Amino acid sequence: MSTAPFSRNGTPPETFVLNLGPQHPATHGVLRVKLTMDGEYVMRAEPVCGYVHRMHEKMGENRTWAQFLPNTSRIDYLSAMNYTHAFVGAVERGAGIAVPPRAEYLRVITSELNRISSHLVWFGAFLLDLGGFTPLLYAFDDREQILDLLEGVCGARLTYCYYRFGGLCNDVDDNFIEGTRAFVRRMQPRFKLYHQLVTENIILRKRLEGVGPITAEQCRKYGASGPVCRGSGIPYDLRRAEPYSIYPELDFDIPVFSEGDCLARYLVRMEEMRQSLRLIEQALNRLPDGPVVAEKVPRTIKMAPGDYCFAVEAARGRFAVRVVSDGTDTPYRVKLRTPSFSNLSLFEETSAGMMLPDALALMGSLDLVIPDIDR
Amino acid sequence: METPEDYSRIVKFAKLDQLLDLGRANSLWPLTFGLACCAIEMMAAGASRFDLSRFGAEVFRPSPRQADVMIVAGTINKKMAPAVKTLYDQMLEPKWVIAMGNCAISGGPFVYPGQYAVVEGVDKLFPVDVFVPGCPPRPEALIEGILELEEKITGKRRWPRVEPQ
Amino acid sequence: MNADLAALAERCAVLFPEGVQLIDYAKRGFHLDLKVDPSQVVEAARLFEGEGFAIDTLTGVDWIKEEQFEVVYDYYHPRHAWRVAVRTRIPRDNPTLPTISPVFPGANWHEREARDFFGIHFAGHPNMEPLLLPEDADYHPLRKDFAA
Amino acid sequence: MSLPEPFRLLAFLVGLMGFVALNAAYLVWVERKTAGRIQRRPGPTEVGWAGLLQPVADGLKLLSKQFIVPPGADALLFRLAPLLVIAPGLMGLALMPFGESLLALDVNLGLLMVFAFGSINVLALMVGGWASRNKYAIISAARVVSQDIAYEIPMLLAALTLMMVAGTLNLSEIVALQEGPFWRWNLFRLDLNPLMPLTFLIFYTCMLAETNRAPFDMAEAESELVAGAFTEYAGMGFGVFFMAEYANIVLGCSLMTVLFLGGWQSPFGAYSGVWWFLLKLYFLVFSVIWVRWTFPRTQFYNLLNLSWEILIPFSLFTLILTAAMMKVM
Repeated sequence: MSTAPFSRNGTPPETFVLNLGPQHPATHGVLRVKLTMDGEYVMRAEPVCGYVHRMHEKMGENRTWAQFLPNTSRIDYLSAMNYTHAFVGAVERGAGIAVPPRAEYLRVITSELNRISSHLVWFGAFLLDLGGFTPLLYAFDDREQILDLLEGVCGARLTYCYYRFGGLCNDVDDNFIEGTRAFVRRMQPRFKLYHQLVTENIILRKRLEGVGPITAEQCRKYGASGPVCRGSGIPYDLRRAEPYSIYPELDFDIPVFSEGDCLARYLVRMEEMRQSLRLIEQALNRLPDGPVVAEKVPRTIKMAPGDYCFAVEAARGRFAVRVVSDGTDTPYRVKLRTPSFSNLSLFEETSAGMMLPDALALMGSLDLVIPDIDR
Repeated sequence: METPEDYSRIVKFAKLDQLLDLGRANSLWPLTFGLACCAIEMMAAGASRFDLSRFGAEVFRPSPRQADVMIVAGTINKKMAPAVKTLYDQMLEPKWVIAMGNCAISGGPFVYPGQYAVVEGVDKLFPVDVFVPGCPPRPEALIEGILELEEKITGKRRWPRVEPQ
Repeated sequence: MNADLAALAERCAVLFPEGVQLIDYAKRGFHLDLKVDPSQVVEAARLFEGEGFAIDTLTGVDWIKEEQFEVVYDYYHPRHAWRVAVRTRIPRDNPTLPTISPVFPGANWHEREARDFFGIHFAGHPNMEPLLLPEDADYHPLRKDFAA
Repeated sequence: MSLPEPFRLLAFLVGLMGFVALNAAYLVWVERKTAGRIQRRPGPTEVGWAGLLQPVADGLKLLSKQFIVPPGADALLFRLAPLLVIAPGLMGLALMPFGESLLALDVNLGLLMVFAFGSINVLALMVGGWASRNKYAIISAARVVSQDIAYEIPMLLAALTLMMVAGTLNLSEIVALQEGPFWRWNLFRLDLNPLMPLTFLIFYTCMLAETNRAPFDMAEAESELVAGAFTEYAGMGFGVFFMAEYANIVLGCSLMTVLFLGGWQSPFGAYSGVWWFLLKLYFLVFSVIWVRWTFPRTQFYNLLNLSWEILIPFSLFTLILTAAMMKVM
């Protein structure tokens, strides 16, 4: 593990500022990190964000409830289903709309499919940062199958706008169900392949073990959630901690590792993908028949004044929508609590004293999506 | 840094220019410059299913000096605009720009009266050669955009154009 | 579970006589609602930090009719999965609040974001520059009276 | 075909220049095709039959690209670096015995000269990185220096064991000594050095590190240092660095073929000739490409520890072991 920067016999180390600029292969987006470096060691990393701030919260205030739906899938385009689920859940909780059971099951199936596709993109991008080019292509192969399934259902590959208040926009047909079952069968051996190829690779283990330790205390102090806090020993998963939709009825376990280094976060996400497959299988077996949308959903949503929260376990962590309504048909304030914002905020403290490659491995293990930070 | 004005207007070698254009068209090295959702579709275009490497375009060069085409994939923010302009200036002649996705073409879904952060269209910053509409456009659309750019460079279309019925 | 929650509510009621409410999670999405005076914000943060809560987010709401900003601090407890919302109201003309970043370093960025969008100044904050808006931005977009 | 002395050498050098240029172009094609096959995608297919014209297209584009010296860069050194990079590869290959008579310079100290030229590569990359006045290039220049020094020593020690086994530094004599069927090759001469395959592996690892390839590509670490030492190079400047990388790979692999796999000797004693040399050479080059697309990048201090704590002691041990075995024999 890299030691803290050594100052040569008392003289302060001469540092220079390296700009991990808005355009850099390792940031996977437009995040700028001002690194004050002493040679190869990072003395202080100061992330500067806002380069892809897209005014989602401002748009929430001058759009009606239904018009804001497309925005929700463009905040974090890798787990768009979970994000739409949070906004739709908050409005349903506020307006008191019940959701038929078939819609709830289909929401869980599509959300878990989306979580797997998001983890696959993370898997490819993370190994790209560590220098391995090939796993990205294998991960994208599997991901293309998920995208085909979801595209068959709602027509979009990335920014699905599939959920509506009170249910879904259309029902699934049979080849979605067969396709998902076939996908689940095909995906099981793929994890063995990934583990043989990547996890047991000695070069990778040396790159990840003990690198970028994040303590449980830091996670609590910075509000980090998702695989980042589960990699540091906090078993906090919203599907268990604050159950929503039909997650209490399905049995799956939450992978928690207590080492808190990059390897722990890597293993948490790999294990989570396997759990998601189990979830999809159970939800498919118990898929009830019946309507997909609640009967009487008012054209314009009217909500009692006050604020309502709904939180969802997205691929990157806890995504919560706080909706403040003043009774009119447009929300008074839409607050989007995104996981990458808090996960990145602890990067400054944890990356002090690390070498540049380690710091980039740590940033890769935080699985950041930059528009998710800037909103 | 002012790029020198183009000498080729004065001296013309017909056959050589065509040969050079053919060489340039078939080895367009894109700049890794993903801003938002379209970047994921650009990576999918580079992946195995919609393979960009068939056209010799899969070498994604991170440094603007070695890239030929800048694929602007995502939303250009007012805070990001000077950085994008500097990147464009750092790229070397002959260079091209593909504006991928509605955000790069016209600001896309983030244009409404009173918006304060998005530059409405990358062609406000520098000239754009090919527009690839879609939010995000499918990887095939990006490949069609690259074929369009190749036709613009060489004047000949590689595959027959598919006319929508 | 409710017993410990009720005990926590009592402890808060002792310190903050103004308004402690137990909320039905299914209806509103959080368990405990606490109205606090702007000066007691750091005290509330220290109380919840001692209990083992984690900072979740900081929401600003611009009530332009009542000429007030409402700032809501969200805390959640990783073990017991409780969720607490601490609310304060500050006048709109010179909105200042004491910073809680010494207690929760995570709030540092949330406060900078609130300053960006609403112009709320957090006294004692380490570096109060804009986080999401350009460095020289002097406008506050999420105020109701913001014209582009 | 015995031309008078200066013309024979000139013909050889021109031939070598063509060999290196052709190699660089079509090794890029092989690399992109193998990478495609490993990653389940076809690789360049549209340009010419199965992409065979792709290197020509790349070359034309790089040639016709604008070449600028970035402002504030050290103009003289900036232009000198590409020359410094390509020259050692060429001169090293000039000493390589491709075939019985296909040898440009038959020099008694051939092995020593190849290593002398090999070490210029470090200087060239450092000059290139320093001259382009770009923070990423300077970091990568510093990395290149420490990495290549760390891996020069075990390589030399391994070559020393070979020199003791062969008894001469003249490359064509080394090849001549490995006459006869393949168990006569140095690689299988366990009687002289029971750990010969280990020396082969050490030499292979050091060759990978010397040419900044595969798990040791710290200099041109794409995802960390943007484009490493040649971030600021464009057009043909970058093209020459690219060509030099492949020239160094061919030089390293041909050196290993000569030292370990018996140069142009055929495995079953008869019909030995230059084609055997090229066959072994391209098998090793293919393995270098194959390694690149399977392994992630090693950690920098693990890379240095691997050399200082593992490779150097092992190569010293094999050196002493060979000396002892030769004493006893």
